[in-house]
Amino acid sequence: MKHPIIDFSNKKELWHEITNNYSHWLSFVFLFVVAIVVSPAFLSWSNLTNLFVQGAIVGICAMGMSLVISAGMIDLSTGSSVALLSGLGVVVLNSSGSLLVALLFCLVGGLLVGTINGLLVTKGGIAPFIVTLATMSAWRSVINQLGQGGPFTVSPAMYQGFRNVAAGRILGIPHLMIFLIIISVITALLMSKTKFGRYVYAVGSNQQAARLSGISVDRVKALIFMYAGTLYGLAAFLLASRLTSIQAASAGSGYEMDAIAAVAIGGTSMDGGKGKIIGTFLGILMLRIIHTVLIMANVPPFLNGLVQGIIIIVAVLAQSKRKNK
Amino acid sequence: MKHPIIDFSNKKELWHEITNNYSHWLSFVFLFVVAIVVSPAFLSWSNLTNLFVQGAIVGICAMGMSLVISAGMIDLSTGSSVALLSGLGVVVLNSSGSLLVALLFCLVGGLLVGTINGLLVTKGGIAPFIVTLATMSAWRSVINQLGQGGPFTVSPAMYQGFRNVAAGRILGIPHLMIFLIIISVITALLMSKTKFGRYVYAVGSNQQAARLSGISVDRVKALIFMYAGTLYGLAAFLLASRLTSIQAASAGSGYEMDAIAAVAIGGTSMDGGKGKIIGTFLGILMLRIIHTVLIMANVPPFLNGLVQGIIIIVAVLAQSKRKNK
Amino acid sequence: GGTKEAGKKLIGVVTPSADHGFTAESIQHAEAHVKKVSAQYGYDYRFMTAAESGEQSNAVETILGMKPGVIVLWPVTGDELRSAAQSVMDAGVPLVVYDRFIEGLVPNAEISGDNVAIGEGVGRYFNEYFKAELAQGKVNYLEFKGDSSTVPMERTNGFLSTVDPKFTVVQSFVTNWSQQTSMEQMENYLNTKSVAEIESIKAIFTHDDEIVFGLVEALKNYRGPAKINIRLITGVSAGEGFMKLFENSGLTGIEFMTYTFSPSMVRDAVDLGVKVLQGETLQKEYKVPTEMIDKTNYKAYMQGDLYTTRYSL
Amino acid sequence: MILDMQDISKAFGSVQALKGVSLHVGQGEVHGILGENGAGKTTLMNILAGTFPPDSGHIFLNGEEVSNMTPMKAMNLKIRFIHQELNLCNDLKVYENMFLGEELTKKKFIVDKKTQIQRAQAVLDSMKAPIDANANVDGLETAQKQLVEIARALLFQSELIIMDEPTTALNNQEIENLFSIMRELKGQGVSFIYISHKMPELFAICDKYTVLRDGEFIETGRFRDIDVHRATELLIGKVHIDRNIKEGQPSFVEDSVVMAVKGLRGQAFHDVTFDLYKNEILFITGLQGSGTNELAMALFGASPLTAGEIMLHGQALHGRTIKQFMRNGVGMVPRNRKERGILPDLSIRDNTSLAYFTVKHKKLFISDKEESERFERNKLKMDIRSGSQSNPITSLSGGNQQKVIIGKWLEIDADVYIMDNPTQGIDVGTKFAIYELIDDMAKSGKSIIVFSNEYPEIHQIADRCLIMYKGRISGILNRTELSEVKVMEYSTGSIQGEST
Ligand SMILES: Nc1ncnc2c1ncn2[C@@H]1O[C@H](COP(=O)(O)OP(=O)(O)OP(=O)(O)O)[C@@H](O)[C@H]1O
Ligand SMILES: Nc1ncnc2c1ncn2[C@@H]1O[C@H](COP(=O)(O)OP(=O)(O)OP(=O)(O)O)[C@@H](O)[C@H]1O
Ligand SMILES: [Mg+2]
Ligand SMILES: [Mg+2]
Repeated sequence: MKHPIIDFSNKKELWHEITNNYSHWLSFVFLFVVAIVVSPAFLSWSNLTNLFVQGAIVGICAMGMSLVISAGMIDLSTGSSVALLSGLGVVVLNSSGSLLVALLFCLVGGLLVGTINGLLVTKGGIAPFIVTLATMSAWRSVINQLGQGGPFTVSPAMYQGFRNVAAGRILGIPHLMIFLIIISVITALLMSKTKFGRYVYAVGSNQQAARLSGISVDRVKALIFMYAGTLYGLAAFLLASRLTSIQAASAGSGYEMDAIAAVAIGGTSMDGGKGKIIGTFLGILMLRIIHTVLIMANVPPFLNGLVQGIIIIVAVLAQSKRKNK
Repeated sequence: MKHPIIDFSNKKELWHEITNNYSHWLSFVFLFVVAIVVSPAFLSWSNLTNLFVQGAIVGICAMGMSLVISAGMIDLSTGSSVALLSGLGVVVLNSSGSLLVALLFCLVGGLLVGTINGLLVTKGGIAPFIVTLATMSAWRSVINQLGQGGPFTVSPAMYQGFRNVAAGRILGIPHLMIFLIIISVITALLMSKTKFGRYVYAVGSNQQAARLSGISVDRVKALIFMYAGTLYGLAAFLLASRLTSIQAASAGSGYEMDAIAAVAIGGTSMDGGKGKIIGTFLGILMLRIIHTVLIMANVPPFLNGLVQGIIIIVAVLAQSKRKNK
Repeated sequence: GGTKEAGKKLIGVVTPSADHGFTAESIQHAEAHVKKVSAQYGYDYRFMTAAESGEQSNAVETILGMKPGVIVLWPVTGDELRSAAQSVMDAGVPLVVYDRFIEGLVPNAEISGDNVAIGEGVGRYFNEYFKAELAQGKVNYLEFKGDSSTVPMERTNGFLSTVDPKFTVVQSFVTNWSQQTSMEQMENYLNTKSVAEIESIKAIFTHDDEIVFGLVEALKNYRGPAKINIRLITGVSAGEGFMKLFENSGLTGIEFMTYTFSPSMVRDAVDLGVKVLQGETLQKEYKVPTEMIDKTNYKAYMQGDLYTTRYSL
Repeated sequence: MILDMQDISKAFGSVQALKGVSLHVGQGEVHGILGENGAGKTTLMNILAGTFPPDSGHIFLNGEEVSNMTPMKAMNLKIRFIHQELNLCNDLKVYENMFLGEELTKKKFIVDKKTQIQRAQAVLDSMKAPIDANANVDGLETAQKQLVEIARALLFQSELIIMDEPTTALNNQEIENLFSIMRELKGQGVSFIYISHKMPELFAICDKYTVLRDGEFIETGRFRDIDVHRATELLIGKVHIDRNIKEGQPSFVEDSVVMAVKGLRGQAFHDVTFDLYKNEILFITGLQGSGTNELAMALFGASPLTAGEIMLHGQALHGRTIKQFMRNGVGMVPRNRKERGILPDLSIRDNTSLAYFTVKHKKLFISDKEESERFERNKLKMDIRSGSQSNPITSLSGGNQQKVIIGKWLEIDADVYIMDNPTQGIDVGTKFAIYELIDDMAKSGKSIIVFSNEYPEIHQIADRCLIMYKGRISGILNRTELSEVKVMEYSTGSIQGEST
């Protein structure tokens, strides 16, 4: 099972403590150093902020994914949900002419999308993997059908103002970076300071015991998907602003895998019950660092996947020595 | 003396028993009937055998996936492993000129690929999701690099003979159908009749209990990935024969999701510990029936994903009422 | 009903599934067209998309089981469909192959846009455009590929066959046809390469309009120390969005060029299928001509048939 | 088998669980290990059975030193270990669990299912355990699971059987059945190590004892040389005064009905009707299959009802969720700690706070300070032996985990407590403290329903005892009428009908 008898016995205790609780920091520092070695240009302000900017949209999704995984579930519908919401978001934006209406639409739409996942998992009693595999396929299909192959393009009237949401800066700090940080902080507080956070871990740890503690396991699961969905809505809004044109067939594709990878290399166990939001945050940055290194080092394009796979394994390996006996 | 715990006195009990243990049959029959209603031509011998032929390659992968999932793990590297092995398999075939050498190469290569997953999961202590996410990315990259964009094409000298492996028939029964049935029977026997099968379920059900019973959990996990890998090797060989040319970028892509979906709609719990091989077998056929229905009913192409998602949910929903409380 | 209706001839169409703009738009055209002609001539039709060759072979076989009068096949990748295509031919069913050809197989007809010609055209355009610089020495450019299938290969090979050897590719990216990917790749490039290296880039060769959109966004977002010396970015497709770049790209000093490669071409492939059903014999090969579009001729192009058909749906 | 463990030490981080402990067990001997919660009993056994290695020390079997013990090796050496916590694969069948890791095979690979079922059933029958060897384990109740764990150890010829609190969920009859099998095996030369916090059991079955305190070896000797009183003093390390809590006390039970249960019916029980009064401690007891297990869950809204009503302060609760039960003032300490009680990934502190969060916590944020104080309060009250409160709860000994769980429920300050086997795994000294605690709770206006099969416990604090037989109430005894014999008679169905 997932709770082997852990033996904290030997003298390396402190080291163990570090590798257990701060191992994602180790991986992060390791990658950071690699990046600097590959190219000192990595350290420029513009590049560092760029890591956040590029990580923001998937990162916001990954915050939702953190909750999902901490509760021992999974969500494969991330990318398709984002595509659906941002495509429709553009339509709403163009027709309403209001950024606020479009934002609200995306958030409420995301809530709805999350609710559907949540209901199928709880009321339907279907495994999250299957539910979200199905909704992944369904939402992509819906937005393709609505777009009929063409892109959803922000109208010229809205273009400048809308583009500025994602591309703009305040005091030199990119908006997207601010969005990512705010959502991360909110999620971190939610998970570490509220009882809802405890419920999430409790459900991921032992559902039966959670239920007998008065926790409505179904409600917690549904709320998790709703939170995640709402974040996907925000991500969709930002994606639309960043690209200003949403191609139904490909927008957001693969986001779920990036989000899951970020959560996992951030040190959250895929079995649920544990998980650190700061880890996910670092995880997102690590993924971005990997991408940047690939480009800086001019890795042959076809080999990117191999190098990326190896780096992920190494990063996680650094964290996982503890587990086995 | 026996003390039956389950008492069939109640009529509902029997129904419960059926929906618990044979629910995948219910879903199967349901889909089968839908298909016949959509088109009576569905019942032709050629169409029925076609279901097996089309399901064979993913089906063989799904047999491996059944073990992986029954042990509470997951394998995302299926499609990429198949691509890697079949691309290289074609190279070996062309240069050796021998079907047997190519087959052996694929099988041994598959064993190796599985071993790598297995070692990373056991010795590395990394979650299967992450390991196989990484190897998924890595193998695709490797075969892309080797192919440099071009396909791996069976040489004209080998073409006819090799194509016949997948396309041929014995006494009117397609080879692929025979392969699928043989592998399914072997896997079913392995899981229901041997010690190893017990261990797979035990590891999926309660790892700690398995370990305390003297089972080497690591060895079981590694063997599972090795078995799965070998089956991917066989699938790769058959895919190469079926397509006679392997495009590195896309070959086998999405097989893991199809295999997982087959396992899941076949009634195997994603949590591990349970699982029926016959269920997976039916699951594969159900996926094929869904595809056939989509074509026969002329569902608009962009809506295929939606319809498929809905059918999967309905099929699994039929099986899952029991779960709550 | 699933079987073809009694007495009606059946036309089967199998295409890749929608994974980026071009395939998605094409599917729309293909379906709309096959629906229209079927109604017009009293045919029945079956249409199926698939993401990968195994699945596509399955679709071909399933339709073959319905005894169609013709199959129009747009392979995910050419050679992988050889075996399935051969089954079609062996069954005596006429076969029209669109866009991606199957080596060693001679179907009743092949029809495609001319990818090699596009590449060659872009190469010649580069030579002309940078005549002055070439006289001085080498010219650096970046390449953003579609993916690793045959279409991008043909475009790149065509390009390399005509472009002056003094053009030097500094770095090459695989975008998977994704606007977002190309945008992020370009952003990373701009943020991590030396000023000298960035300033040395004069042109960008891409395989698709969508890729260009990503690059434009990335360039707009760039606020680093390097001066952008890029003067030409090329795409393929010549869709609506690219026309807007001619109007106002938001970037100064950069010009754009693209080649027509219309998703509506697939209609021609369907029409060939119809001709088969009407008993006409087909040529072995059809090439849909492609046309260079730049700021000099785009307005005329937008009034033309090709463009209006493309956006007729 | 003759076992010699010499100078065994083991530390978990900063906690020194064992400090140079030695243990000698002779052939055909039943050796009891006594010690408070956290004394190191389980740790010593885990080392013996190879669950993890010692930091230092030696193990000799029949005079030969064994190093690098693993669970597999221990099994091959004919050592069996019945773990303190249930370790069954709930997805497998009973016989599959029993043979796990040691399947009987035909032709080397094929599992011989038929023989396995037969042999498993034979062992279960010899224990008089009403369990079908072919049943699914997840359908079994806690006591049955514990019997399966025991049966598993009896399946193969073994030479040393380690039993770490094997009887926490069992009733007297089942324990007696177990003892008779143990005596028989002992006659055949099998040695036993027996760990329990139930004194009568130790005196009934064990020949020798070894006492551990705070990880240290204290004393070894023969049970026939000591009495219960002495044994208790040895293990708690101080003077112990036996007394009955209720004796000489006036009854505090008031006339007002707090909870009224009428015609309750579930899968395993029928027509259960009783009233629970203010300040009352009501015990409910019954044999395996009498329905008490499910009734306990039903009284907390955790198991579905097919008929009947539960009224609390005149308000209907049946059909409500667990949380609503809690909101209305019902708390429950469940049995089967590992599966229903603890949240293994959560810290000791969070485990303590969880029930409080669901019903009492109203603020937006959780305060670390409050949580910390909450745990410290309970630690003191219940004598919890723990390292840092941010360690996972699985770092505690079984008994200490149980104390955390009791504390977790005390925190919600309910009017009615349902306690299902609340003292499972708790040591003698603390047990008494918990009886006092329950008594104090009753005095201060709470009503408590305790599900228990231990007569000494009933005798200590029961105001009334309700006995179940085959899913129905077969008798109700007031404190004055209580006797072990009567309880037994009602629970075996040899007398029917309610006195009062
Ligand atoms: N896995 C572990 N990690 C850290 N500390 C542990 C672990 N297991 C046990 N301990 C500590 O070792 C000490 C001895 O525990 P052990 O389980 O042996 O006690 P015990 O005598 O069996 O008690 P009980 O009667 O409550 O079962 C305790 O202080 C406990 O907290
Ligand atoms: N939800 C259920 N569905 C079907 N049968 C059940 C259910 N719960 C219990 N049973 C069966 O009913 C019988 C009595 O169950 P119960 O657990 O209530 O007995 P018990 O007297 O509480 O046992 P214990 O002595 O362990 O307390 C058992 O045979 C059990 O298997
Ligand atoms: Mg213990
Ligand atoms: Mg009971």
